[in-house]
Amino acid sequence: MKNPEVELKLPVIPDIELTATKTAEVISKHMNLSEEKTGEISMAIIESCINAFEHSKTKEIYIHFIVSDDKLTVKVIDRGTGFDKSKVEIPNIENKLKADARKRGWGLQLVAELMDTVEYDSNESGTTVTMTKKKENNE
Amino acid sequence: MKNPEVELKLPVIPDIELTATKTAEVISKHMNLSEEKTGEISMAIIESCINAFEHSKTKEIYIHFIVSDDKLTVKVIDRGTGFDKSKVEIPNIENKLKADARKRGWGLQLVAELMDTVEYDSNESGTTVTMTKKKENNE
Amino acid sequence: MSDTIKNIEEKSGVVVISTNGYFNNIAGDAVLEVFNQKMESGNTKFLIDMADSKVVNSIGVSILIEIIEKLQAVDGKMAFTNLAGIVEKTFNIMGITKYCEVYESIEVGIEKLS
Amino acid sequence: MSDTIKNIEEKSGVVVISTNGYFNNIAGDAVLEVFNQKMESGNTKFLIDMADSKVVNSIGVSILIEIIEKLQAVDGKMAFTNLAGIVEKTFNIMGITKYCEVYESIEVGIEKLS
Ligand SMILES: Nc1ncnc2c1ncn2[C@@H]1O[C@H](COP(=O)(O)OP(=O)(O)O)[C@@H](O)[C@H]1O
Ligand SMILES: Nc1ncnc2c1ncn2[C@@H]1O[C@H](COP(=O)(O)OP(=O)(O)O)[C@@H](O)[C@H]1O
Repeated sequence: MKNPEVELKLPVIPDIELTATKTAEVISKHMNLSEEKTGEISMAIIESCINAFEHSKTKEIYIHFIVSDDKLTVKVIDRGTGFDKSKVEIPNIENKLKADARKRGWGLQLVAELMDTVEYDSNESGTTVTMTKKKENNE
Repeated sequence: MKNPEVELKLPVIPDIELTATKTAEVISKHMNLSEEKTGEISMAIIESCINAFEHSKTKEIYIHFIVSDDKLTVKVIDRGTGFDKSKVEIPNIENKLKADARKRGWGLQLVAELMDTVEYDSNESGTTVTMTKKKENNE
Repeated sequence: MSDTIKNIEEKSGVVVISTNGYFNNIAGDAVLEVFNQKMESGNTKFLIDMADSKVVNSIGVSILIEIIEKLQAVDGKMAFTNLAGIVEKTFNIMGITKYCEVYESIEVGIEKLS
Repeated sequence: MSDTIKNIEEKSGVVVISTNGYFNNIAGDAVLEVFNQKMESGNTKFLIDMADSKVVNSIGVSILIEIIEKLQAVDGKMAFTNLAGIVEKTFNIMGITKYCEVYESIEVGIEKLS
Protein backbone atom coordinates (compact mmCIF):
# COMPACT_ATOMS: atom_id res chain seq x y z
CA MET A 1 0.00 0.00 0.00
CA LYS A 2 1.35 3.43 -0.98
CA ASN A 3 1.76 5.99 1.82
CA PRO A 4 -0.57 4.42 4.36
CA GLU A 5 -2.11 6.69 6.98
CA VAL A 6 -3.30 5.90 10.46
CA GLU A 7 -5.69 8.16 12.34
CA LEU A 8 -6.48 7.87 16.01
CA LYS A 9 -9.03 9.83 18.01
CA LEU A 10 -8.30 9.34 21.68
CA PRO A 11 -10.24 10.55 24.72
CA VAL A 12 -8.59 11.50 28.02
CA ILE A 13 -8.30 8.07 29.66
CA PRO A 14 -5.24 7.22 31.77
CA ASP A 15 -2.44 5.71 29.66
CA ILE A 16 -4.42 5.91 26.40
CA GLU A 17 -1.24 7.33 24.79
CA LEU A 18 0.03 3.72 24.83
CA THR A 19 -2.36 3.06 21.95
CA ALA A 20 -0.32 5.53 19.93
CA THR A 21 3.04 4.06 20.95
CA LYS A 22 1.84 0.61 19.88
CA THR A 23 0.84 2.11 16.54
CA ALA A 24 4.30 3.64 16.26
CA GLU A 25 5.88 0.24 16.94
CA VAL A 26 3.86 -1.55 14.26
CA ILE A 27 4.49 1.18 11.70
CA SER A 28 8.20 1.41 12.52
CA LYS A 29 8.53 -2.33 12.03
CA HIS A 30 6.68 -2.06 8.72
CA MET A 31 9.06 0.73 7.65
CA ASN A 32 12.10 -1.22 8.89
CA LEU A 33 13.15 1.56 11.25
CA SER A 34 15.70 0.72 13.95
CA GLU A 35 14.63 -0.14 17.48
CA GLU A 36 16.35 3.05 18.62
CA LYS A 37 14.23 5.23 16.33
CA THR A 38 11.09 3.37 17.34
CA GLY A 39 11.78 4.24 20.97
CA GLU A 40 12.44 7.87 20.12
CA ILE A 41 9.24 8.21 18.11
CA SER A 42 7.22 6.55 20.88
CA MET A 43 8.63 8.84 23.56
CA ALA A 44 8.01 11.96 21.46
CA ILE A 45 4.42 10.84 20.91
CA ILE A 46 3.89 10.19 24.62
CA GLU A 47 5.13 13.67 25.53
CA SER A 48 3.01 15.38 22.89
CA CYS A 49 -0.10 13.43 23.91
CA ILE A 50 0.40 14.21 27.57
CA ASN A 51 0.76 17.91 26.79
CA ALA A 52 -2.42 17.91 24.76
CA PHE A 53 -4.29 16.03 27.50
CA GLU A 54 -2.93 18.17 30.32
CA HIS A 55 -2.82 21.65 28.91
CA SER A 56 -5.24 22.00 26.01
CA LYS A 57 -8.40 21.72 28.16
CA THR A 58 -10.12 19.49 25.62
CA LYS A 59 -11.52 16.02 26.02
CA GLU A 60 -10.01 14.33 23.01
CA ILE A 61 -6.97 14.46 20.80
CA TYR A 62 -6.15 13.29 17.27
CA ILE A 63 -3.00 11.53 16.15
CA HIS A 64 -2.10 11.01 12.50
CA PHE A 65 0.71 8.85 11.19
CA ILE A 66 1.78 9.39 7.58
CA VAL A 67 4.21 6.88 6.13
CA SER A 68 6.34 7.86 3.16
CA ASP A 69 9.40 6.30 1.56
CA ASP A 70 11.93 8.49 3.33
CA LYS A 71 10.26 9.39 6.62
CA LEU A 72 7.49 8.94 9.14
CA THR A 73 5.41 12.02 9.95
CA VAL A 74 3.36 12.11 13.15
CA LYS A 75 0.85 14.82 13.99
CA VAL A 76 -0.62 15.28 17.45
CA ILE A 77 -3.61 17.59 17.27
CA ASP A 78 -5.87 19.17 19.86
CA ARG A 79 -8.63 21.72 19.46
CA GLY A 80 -7.82 23.39 22.75
CA THR A 81 -6.47 26.63 24.17
CA GLY A 82 -3.19 26.84 22.28
CA PHE A 83 0.03 28.31 23.74
CA ASP A 84 2.95 30.55 22.90
CA LYS A 85 6.00 28.37 22.55
CA SER A 86 8.37 31.32 22.68
CA LYS A 87 7.31 31.87 26.30
CA VAL A 88 8.25 28.33 27.38
CA GLU A 89 11.51 28.19 29.32
CA ILE A 90 14.18 25.67 28.35
CA PRO A 91 14.58 23.37 31.36
CA ASN A 92 17.85 22.39 32.99
CA ILE A 93 18.46 20.01 35.84
CA GLU A 94 20.51 22.38 38.00
CA ASN A 95 17.58 24.81 38.24
CA LYS A 96 15.14 21.97 38.78
CA LEU A 97 17.21 20.74 41.73
CA LYS A 98 16.78 23.99 43.63
CA ALA A 99 14.41 23.73 46.58
CA ASP A 100 10.76 24.31 45.63
CA ALA A 101 11.53 24.44 41.91
CA ARG A 102 8.89 22.77 39.72
CA LYS A 103 10.47 19.52 38.58
CA ARG A 104 8.24 19.24 35.49
CA GLY A 105 8.61 21.03 32.15
CA TRP A 106 10.60 18.57 30.02
CA GLY A 107 8.14 17.58 27.31
CA LEU A 108 8.94 20.09 24.55
CA GLN A 109 12.67 19.69 25.14
CA LEU A 110 12.47 15.90 24.87
CA VAL A 111 10.44 16.03 21.67
CA ALA A 112 12.92 18.49 20.14
CA GLU A 113 15.88 16.25 20.97
CA LEU A 114 14.27 12.97 19.96
CA MET A 115 12.81 13.81 16.54
CA ASP A 116 14.44 15.03 13.33
CA THR A 117 12.05 17.92 12.81
CA VAL A 118 9.30 19.36 15.04
CA GLU A 119 6.88 22.18 14.29
CA TYR A 120 4.21 23.70 16.51
CA ASP A 121 1.21 25.35 14.96
CA SER A 122 -0.71 26.79 17.87
CA ASN A 123 -3.42 29.40 18.23
CA GLU A 124 -6.69 29.94 20.10
CA SER A 125 -8.35 27.13 18.17
CA GLY A 126 -5.80 24.54 19.13
CA THR A 127 -2.36 23.06 18.68
CA THR A 128 -0.88 20.81 16.01
CA VAL A 129 2.53 19.29 16.63
CA THR A 130 4.05 17.94 13.40
CA MET A 131 7.14 15.83 13.85
CA THR A 132 9.17 13.65 11.53
CA LYS A 133 11.71 10.87 11.77
CA LYS A 134 13.90 10.18 8.74
CA LYS A 135 14.49 6.73 7.36
CA GLU A 136 18.12 6.12 6.36
CA ASN A 137 18.85 4.56 2.99
CA ASN A 138 20.20 1.44 4.68
CA GLU A 139 17.13 0.94 6.88
CA MET B 1 -15.07 11.62 31.44
CA LYS B 2 -18.55 10.31 30.63
CA ASN B 3 -18.79 7.60 27.98
CA PRO B 4 -15.44 8.15 26.29
CA GLU B 5 -15.08 7.03 22.68
CA VAL B 6 -11.99 5.95 20.80
CA GLU B 7 -11.87 5.92 17.00
CA LEU B 8 -9.14 4.30 14.96
CA LYS B 9 -8.67 4.40 11.21
CA LEU B 10 -6.18 1.71 10.25
CA PRO B 11 -4.68 0.92 6.86
CA VAL B 12 -3.74 -2.60 5.73
CA ILE B 13 -0.26 -2.92 7.28
CA PRO B 14 0.89 -6.26 8.73
CA ASP B 15 -0.08 -6.59 12.43
CA ILE B 16 -1.73 -3.16 12.59
CA GLU B 17 -4.62 -4.87 14.45
CA LEU B 18 -2.28 -4.86 17.48
CA THR B 19 -2.98 -1.13 17.74
CA ALA B 20 -6.58 -2.05 18.43
CA THR B 21 -5.74 -4.75 20.97
CA LYS B 22 -3.57 -2.27 22.87
CA THR B 23 -6.50 0.15 22.87
CA ALA B 24 -8.70 -2.64 24.22
CA GLU B 25 -6.18 -3.31 27.01
CA VAL B 26 -6.02 0.33 28.11
CA ILE B 27 -9.80 0.73 28.01
CA SER B 28 -10.42 -2.58 29.81
CA LYS B 29 -8.07 -1.50 32.56
CA HIS B 30 -9.85 1.85 32.79
CA MET B 31 -13.20 -0.02 33.04
CA ASN B 32 -11.78 -2.47 35.59
CA LEU B 33 -12.62 -5.47 33.40
CA SER B 34 -10.97 -8.79 34.27
CA GLU B 35 -7.86 -9.98 32.46
CA GLU B 36 -9.95 -12.81 31.02
CA LYS B 37 -12.42 -10.42 29.42
CA THR B 38 -9.61 -8.22 28.13
CA GLY B 39 -8.15 -11.23 26.32
CA GLU B 40 -11.52 -12.17 24.86
CA ILE B 41 -12.20 -8.66 23.61
CA SER B 42 -8.71 -8.45 22.08
CA MET B 43 -9.08 -11.78 20.28
CA ALA B 44 -12.52 -10.85 18.92
CA ILE B 45 -11.11 -7.56 17.62
CA ILE B 46 -8.17 -9.31 15.96
CA GLU B 47 -10.47 -11.72 14.15
CA SER B 48 -12.82 -8.98 13.00
CA CYS B 49 -9.95 -6.81 11.79
CA ILE B 50 -8.36 -9.67 9.88
CA ASN B 51 -11.66 -10.43 8.18
CA ALA B 52 -12.11 -6.83 7.13
CA PHE B 53 -8.52 -6.66 5.85
CA GLU B 54 -8.67 -10.00 4.04
CA HIS B 55 -12.15 -10.13 2.61
CA SER B 56 -13.58 -6.63 2.24
CA LYS B 57 -11.21 -5.59 -0.56
CA THR B 58 -10.71 -2.14 0.93
CA LYS B 59 -7.54 -0.42 2.02
CA GLU B 60 -8.58 0.80 5.45
CA ILE B 61 -10.86 -0.09 8.31
CA TYR B 62 -12.41 1.82 11.20
CA ILE B 63 -12.65 0.68 14.79
CA HIS B 64 -14.78 2.42 17.39
CA PHE B 65 -14.77 1.76 21.12
CA ILE B 66 -17.70 3.08 23.14
CA VAL B 67 -17.40 2.87 26.91
CA SER B 68 -20.54 2.87 29.03
CA ASP B 69 -21.20 2.03 32.66
CA ASP B 70 -22.36 -1.50 32.06
CA LYS B 71 -20.53 -2.57 28.90
CA LEU B 72 -17.89 -1.97 26.27
CA THR B 73 -19.09 -1.78 22.67
CA VAL B 74 -16.62 -2.29 19.83
CA LYS B 75 -17.45 -1.68 16.17
CA VAL B 76 -15.22 -2.89 13.34
CA ILE B 77 -16.24 -1.20 10.12
CA ASP B 78 -15.19 -1.58 6.50
CA ARG B 79 -16.58 0.02 3.37
CA GLY B 80 -15.96 -3.10 1.29
CA THR B 81 -17.82 -5.84 -0.55
CA GLY B 82 -20.01 -7.12 2.27
CA PHE B 83 -21.02 -10.80 2.67
CA ASP B 84 -23.95 -13.01 3.51
CA LYS B 85 -23.37 -14.44 6.95
CA SER B 86 -26.09 -17.07 6.54
CA LYS B 87 -23.95 -18.69 3.84
CA VAL B 88 -20.93 -19.10 6.11
CA GLU B 89 -20.47 -22.68 7.32
CA ILE B 90 -19.92 -23.35 11.01
CA PRO B 91 -16.45 -24.90 11.29
CA ASN B 92 -15.56 -28.05 13.18
CA ILE B 93 -12.21 -29.64 13.72
CA GLU B 94 -13.15 -33.13 12.50
CA ASN B 95 -14.00 -31.79 9.05
CA LYS B 96 -10.94 -29.57 9.02
CA LEU B 97 -8.72 -32.59 9.71
CA LYS B 98 -9.82 -34.34 6.54
CA ALA B 99 -7.18 -34.37 3.82
CA ASP B 100 -7.26 -31.27 1.59
CA ALA B 101 -9.86 -29.53 3.76
CA ARG B 102 -9.29 -25.77 4.16
CA LYS B 103 -8.03 -25.35 7.73
CA ARG B 104 -9.16 -21.72 7.95
CA GLY B 105 -12.65 -20.39 8.63
CA TRP B 106 -12.71 -19.86 12.41
CA GLY B 107 -13.04 -16.09 12.75
CA LEU B 108 -16.80 -15.63 12.99
CA GLN B 109 -17.13 -18.62 15.30
CA LEU B 110 -14.45 -17.30 17.66
CA VAL B 111 -16.02 -13.84 17.82
CA ALA B 112 -19.43 -15.38 18.55
CA GLU B 113 -18.05 -17.46 21.41
CA LEU B 114 -15.84 -14.78 22.92
CA MET B 115 -18.21 -11.80 23.08
CA ASP B 116 -21.54 -11.34 24.87
CA THR B 117 -23.37 -10.03 21.81
CA VAL B 118 -22.32 -9.77 18.15
CA GLU B 119 -24.23 -8.29 15.23
CA TYR B 120 -23.26 -8.12 11.56
CA ASP B 121 -24.65 -5.40 9.40
CA SER B 122 -23.38 -6.19 5.92
CA ASN B 123 -24.37 -5.13 2.41
CA GLU B 124 -22.75 -4.03 -0.83
CA SER B 125 -21.46 -0.84 0.79
CA GLY B 126 -19.61 -2.60 3.56
CA THR B 127 -19.71 -4.47 6.83
CA THR B 128 -20.11 -3.29 10.41
CA VAL B 129 -19.50 -5.77 13.20
CA THR B 130 -20.92 -4.52 16.50
CA MET B 131 -19.90 -6.50 19.54
CA THR B 132 -20.27 -5.97 23.26
CA LYS B 133 -18.75 -7.24 26.48
CA LYS B 134 -20.72 -6.77 29.68
CA LYS B 135 -19.20 -5.42 32.85
CA GLU B 136 -20.33 -7.27 35.98
CA ASN B 137 -21.47 -5.30 38.98
CA ASN B 138 -18.48 -6.50 40.98
CA GLU B 139 -15.95 -5.50 38.34
CA MET C 1 16.06 -18.90 13.48
CA SER C 2 13.41 -16.32 12.64
CA ASP C 3 12.22 -13.64 15.07
CA THR C 4 8.97 -15.57 15.47
CA ILE C 5 10.78 -18.66 16.80
CA LYS C 6 12.85 -18.15 19.93
CA ASN C 7 14.28 -21.60 20.39
CA ILE C 8 14.27 -25.16 19.05
CA GLU C 9 15.65 -28.05 21.06
CA GLU C 10 15.37 -31.81 21.28
CA LYS C 11 15.10 -33.50 24.65
CA SER C 12 14.27 -37.17 25.35
CA GLY C 13 13.03 -37.54 21.79
CA VAL C 14 10.70 -34.51 21.99
CA VAL C 15 11.19 -31.48 19.74
CA VAL C 16 10.47 -28.34 21.76
CA ILE C 17 9.66 -25.27 19.66
CA SER C 18 9.40 -21.97 21.57
CA THR C 19 7.56 -19.24 19.71
CA ASN C 20 8.08 -15.51 20.07
CA GLY C 21 5.57 -12.65 19.79
CA TYR C 22 2.28 -12.42 17.91
CA PHE C 23 1.37 -15.88 16.64
CA ASN C 24 0.06 -14.89 13.20
CA ASN C 25 0.44 -16.49 9.75
CA ILE C 26 4.18 -15.72 9.68
CA ALA C 27 4.76 -17.40 13.04
CA GLY C 28 2.50 -20.33 12.10
CA ASP C 29 4.41 -20.87 8.86
CA ALA C 30 7.71 -20.72 10.73
CA VAL C 31 6.55 -23.47 13.11
CA LEU C 32 5.25 -25.54 10.17
CA GLU C 33 8.61 -25.27 8.45
CA VAL C 34 10.51 -26.47 11.53
CA PHE C 35 7.93 -29.23 11.97
CA ASN C 36 8.32 -30.41 8.36
CA GLN C 37 12.10 -30.56 8.67
CA LYS C 38 12.01 -32.42 11.96
CA MET C 39 9.36 -34.85 10.74
CA GLU C 40 11.48 -35.63 7.70
CA SER C 41 14.33 -36.56 10.00
CA GLY C 42 12.02 -38.93 11.86
CA ASN C 43 10.68 -36.93 14.81
CA THR C 44 7.06 -37.53 15.77
CA LYS C 45 6.75 -35.83 19.18
CA PHE C 46 6.44 -32.05 19.39
CA LEU C 47 5.96 -29.63 22.26
CA ILE C 48 5.08 -26.04 21.37
CA ASP C 49 6.03 -23.57 24.09
CA MET C 50 4.00 -20.37 23.75
CA ALA C 51 5.22 -18.51 26.84
CA ASP C 52 6.17 -15.51 24.70
CA SER C 53 3.12 -15.59 22.41
CA LYS C 54 0.31 -14.12 24.48
CA VAL C 55 -1.53 -12.96 21.36
CA VAL C 56 -2.56 -15.23 18.47
CA ASN C 57 -4.84 -15.06 15.46
CA SER C 58 -6.88 -17.81 13.85
CA ILE C 59 -4.76 -17.82 10.70
CA GLY C 60 -1.69 -18.76 12.72
CA VAL C 61 -3.60 -21.32 14.77
CA SER C 62 -5.15 -22.90 11.65
CA ILE C 63 -1.66 -23.86 10.54
CA LEU C 64 -1.42 -25.99 13.68
CA ILE C 65 -4.40 -28.02 12.42
CA GLU C 66 -2.32 -28.88 9.37
CA ILE C 67 0.37 -30.20 11.71
CA ILE C 68 -2.15 -32.27 13.66
CA GLU C 69 -3.37 -33.82 10.40
CA LYS C 70 0.16 -34.75 9.35
CA LEU C 71 0.94 -36.20 12.78
CA GLN C 72 -2.17 -38.39 12.71
CA ALA C 73 -0.78 -40.13 9.61
CA VAL C 74 2.37 -41.19 11.48
CA ASP C 75 0.80 -41.70 14.90
CA GLY C 76 2.74 -38.73 16.26
CA LYS C 77 1.86 -36.23 18.97
CA MET C 78 1.86 -32.48 19.51
CA ALA C 79 1.28 -30.78 22.87
CA PHE C 80 1.41 -27.20 24.16
CA THR C 81 2.80 -25.46 27.19
CA ASN C 82 2.71 -22.01 28.80
CA LEU C 83 -0.52 -20.96 27.10
CA ALA C 84 -2.02 -17.59 28.01
CA GLY C 85 -5.64 -17.87 29.16
CA ILE C 86 -7.08 -16.48 25.94
CA VAL C 87 -4.86 -18.74 23.82
CA GLU C 88 -6.03 -21.87 25.64
CA LYS C 89 -9.62 -20.66 25.29
CA THR C 90 -9.11 -20.17 21.55
CA PHE C 91 -7.66 -23.69 21.27
CA ASN C 92 -10.70 -25.02 23.14
CA ILE C 93 -13.18 -23.25 20.88
CA MET C 94 -11.41 -24.53 17.77
CA GLY C 95 -11.20 -28.06 19.17
CA ILE C 96 -7.42 -28.27 19.04
CA THR C 97 -7.33 -29.34 22.69
CA LYS C 98 -9.32 -32.46 21.74
CA TYR C 99 -6.22 -33.62 19.85
CA CYS C 100 -3.41 -32.01 21.82
CA GLU C 101 -2.66 -31.91 25.53
CA VAL C 102 -1.77 -28.68 27.33
CA TYR C 103 0.92 -28.97 30.01
CA GLU C 104 1.94 -26.51 32.70
CA SER C 105 5.66 -26.43 31.90
CA ILE C 106 8.23 -27.55 29.34
CA GLU C 107 9.59 -30.12 31.80
CA VAL C 108 6.20 -31.74 32.41
CA GLY C 109 5.47 -31.66 28.68
CA ILE C 110 8.68 -33.49 27.81
CA GLU C 111 8.09 -36.05 30.54
CA LYS C 112 4.54 -36.81 29.43
CA LEU C 113 5.35 -36.93 25.71
CA SER C 114 8.55 -38.99 25.90
CA MET D 1 3.08 -3.45 46.95
CA SER D 2 1.32 -1.74 44.05
CA ASP D 3 1.17 -3.09 40.49
CA THR D 4 3.69 -0.44 39.47
CA ILE D 5 6.31 -1.78 41.89
CA LYS D 6 7.36 -5.37 41.40
CA ASN D 7 9.81 -5.79 44.23
CA ILE D 8 11.58 -4.00 47.06
CA GLU D 9 14.60 -5.48 48.80
CA GLU D 10 17.58 -4.41 50.88
CA LYS D 11 21.01 -5.85 50.17
CA SER D 12 24.35 -4.69 51.60
CA GLY D 13 22.71 -1.47 52.73
CA VAL D 14 21.23 -0.70 49.30
CA VAL D 15 17.46 -0.47 48.78
CA VAL D 16 16.61 -2.03 45.41
CA ILE D 17 13.25 -0.95 43.99
CA SER D 18 12.09 -2.82 40.87
CA THR D 19 9.41 -1.05 38.89
CA ASN D 20 6.76 -2.66 36.71
CA GLY D 21 5.14 -1.41 33.49
CA TYR D 22 4.65 2.12 32.17
CA PHE D 23 6.65 4.51 34.36
CA ASN D 24 4.10 7.35 34.54
CA ASN D 25 3.03 9.65 37.39
CA ILE D 26 1.44 6.75 39.29
CA ALA D 27 4.62 4.66 39.12
CA GLY D 28 6.78 7.70 39.98
CA ASP D 29 4.65 8.46 43.02
CA ALA D 30 4.84 4.83 44.12
CA VAL D 31 8.65 4.94 43.99
CA LEU D 32 8.68 8.27 45.84
CA GLU D 33 6.51 6.80 48.59
CA VAL D 34 8.83 3.81 49.08
CA PHE D 35 11.80 6.17 48.98
CA ASN D 36 10.31 8.43 51.65
CA GLN D 37 9.62 5.50 53.98
CA LYS D 38 13.08 4.03 53.53
CA MET D 39 14.78 7.39 53.95
CA GLU D 40 12.89 7.93 57.20
CA SER D 41 14.26 4.64 58.46
CA GLY D 42 17.77 5.83 57.63
CA ASN D 43 18.50 4.45 54.15
CA THR D 44 20.51 6.68 51.81
CA LYS D 45 21.46 4.33 48.95
CA PHE D 46 18.91 3.42 46.32
CA LEU D 47 19.06 1.32 43.16
CA ILE D 48 16.10 1.57 40.79
CA ASP D 49 15.74 -1.49 38.58
CA MET D 50 13.72 -0.64 35.46
CA ALA D 51 13.96 -3.96 33.61
CA ASP D 52 10.18 -4.13 33.35
CA SER D 53 9.58 -0.46 32.56
CA LYS D 54 10.54 -0.05 28.92
CA VAL D 55 8.21 2.93 28.51
CA VAL D 56 8.33 6.09 30.63
CA ASN D 57 6.93 9.60 30.53
CA SER D 58 8.47 12.84 31.71
CA ILE D 59 5.95 13.23 34.52
CA GLY D 60 7.11 9.97 36.08
CA VAL D 61 10.76 10.79 35.52
CA SER D 62 10.38 14.30 37.01
CA ILE D 63 9.48 12.69 40.30
CA LEU D 64 12.95 11.12 40.31
CA ILE D 65 14.42 14.64 40.30
CA GLU D 66 12.61 15.24 43.57
CA ILE D 67 14.32 12.16 44.97
CA ILE D 68 17.74 13.36 43.76
CA GLU D 69 17.13 16.69 45.52
CA LYS D 70 16.24 14.99 48.80
CA LEU D 71 19.25 12.69 48.57
CA GLN D 72 21.62 15.62 48.04
CA ALA D 73 20.58 16.97 51.43
CA VAL D 74 21.72 13.77 53.19
CA ASP D 75 24.65 12.94 50.92
CA GLY D 76 22.82 9.87 49.63
CA LYS D 77 22.92 8.16 46.25
CA MET D 78 20.50 6.82 43.66
CA ALA D 79 21.50 4.69 40.67
CA PHE D 80 19.65 2.84 37.91
CA THR D 81 19.91 -0.54 36.27
CA ASN D 82 18.42 -2.40 33.31
CA LEU D 83 17.41 0.75 31.44
CA ALA D 84 15.91 0.38 27.97
CA GLY D 85 17.78 2.41 25.33
CA ILE D 86 15.12 5.09 25.08
CA VAL D 87 14.87 5.39 28.88
CA GLU D 88 18.61 5.96 29.24
CA LYS D 89 18.44 8.50 26.40
CA THR D 90 15.61 10.32 28.18
CA PHE D 91 17.64 10.38 31.42
CA ASN D 92 20.58 11.80 29.46
CA ILE D 93 18.52 14.56 27.87
CA MET D 94 17.04 15.53 31.23
CA GLY D 95 20.46 15.45 32.90
CA ILE D 96 19.54 12.80 35.46
CA THR D 97 22.59 10.76 34.49
CA LYS D 98 24.80 13.66 35.63
CA TYR D 99 23.64 12.85 39.16
CA CYS D 100 22.99 9.12 39.00
CA GLU D 101 25.04 6.23 37.65
CA VAL D 102 23.56 3.61 35.37
CA TYR D 103 24.74 0.03 35.97
CA GLU D 104 24.35 -3.04 33.80
CA SER D 105 22.82 -5.31 36.45
CA ILE D 106 21.37 -5.30 39.95
CA GLU D 107 24.45 -7.14 41.24
CA VAL D 108 26.90 -4.60 39.85
CA GLY D 109 24.71 -1.76 41.10
CA ILE D 110 24.66 -3.10 44.65
CA GLU D 111 28.40 -3.68 44.61
CA LYS D 112 29.19 -0.17 43.39
CA LEU D 113 26.73 1.57 45.70
CA SER D 114 27.53 -0.34 48.89
N1 LIG E 1 -0.96 21.11 23.42
C1 LIG E 1 -0.74 22.14 24.27
N2 LIG E 1 -1.77 22.99 24.57
C2 LIG E 1 -1.58 24.03 25.42
N3 LIG E 1 -0.41 24.28 26.04
C3 LIG E 1 0.66 23.47 25.80
C4 LIG E 1 0.55 22.36 24.91
N4 LIG E 1 1.75 21.76 24.85
C5 LIG E 1 2.57 22.44 25.67
N5 LIG E 1 1.92 23.49 26.25
C6 LIG E 1 2.50 24.49 27.18
O1 LIG E 1 3.91 24.37 27.16
C7 LIG E 1 4.42 24.17 28.48
C8 LIG E 1 5.66 23.28 28.45
O2 LIG E 1 5.33 21.95 28.13
P1 LIG E 1 6.31 20.78 28.52
O3 LIG E 1 7.68 21.15 28.10
O4 LIG E 1 5.77 19.53 27.98
O5 LIG E 1 6.29 20.71 30.10
P2 LIG E 1 5.11 20.41 31.12
O6 LIG E 1 3.96 19.85 30.36
O7 LIG E 1 5.69 19.45 32.06
O8 LIG E 1 4.80 21.73 31.74
C9 LIG E 1 3.27 23.59 29.26
O9 LIG E 1 3.39 23.84 30.64
C10 LIG E 1 2.07 24.29 28.62
O10 LIG E 1 1.91 25.57 29.18
N1 LIG F 1 -15.68 -7.95 6.70
C1 LIG F 1 -15.95 -8.89 5.78
N2 LIG F 1 -16.12 -8.56 4.47
C2 LIG F 1 -16.39 -9.49 3.54
N3 LIG F 1 -16.51 -10.81 3.82
C3 LIG F 1 -16.35 -11.22 5.10
C4 LIG F 1 -16.07 -10.28 6.13
N4 LIG F 1 -15.97 -10.98 7.31
C5 LIG F 1 -16.18 -12.27 7.00
N5 LIG F 1 -16.42 -12.43 5.68
C6 LIG F 1 -16.73 -13.72 4.99
O1 LIG F 1 -17.02 -14.70 5.96
C7 LIG F 1 -16.19 -15.84 5.79
C8 LIG F 1 -15.88 -16.51 7.11
O2 LIG F 1 -15.00 -15.70 7.88
P1 LIG F 1 -14.15 -16.36 9.04
O3 LIG F 1 -15.06 -17.20 9.87
O4 LIG F 1 -13.44 -15.30 9.75
O5 LIG F 1 -13.13 -17.32 8.32
P2 LIG F 1 -11.94 -16.99 7.29
O6 LIG F 1 -11.70 -15.52 7.29
O7 LIG F 1 -10.79 -17.76 7.82
O8 LIG F 1 -12.46 -17.50 5.98
C9 LIG F 1 -14.96 -15.34 5.05
O9 LIG F 1 -14.33 -16.35 4.32
C10 LIG F 1 -15.57 -14.26 4.16
O10 LIG F 1 -16.11 -14.82 3.00
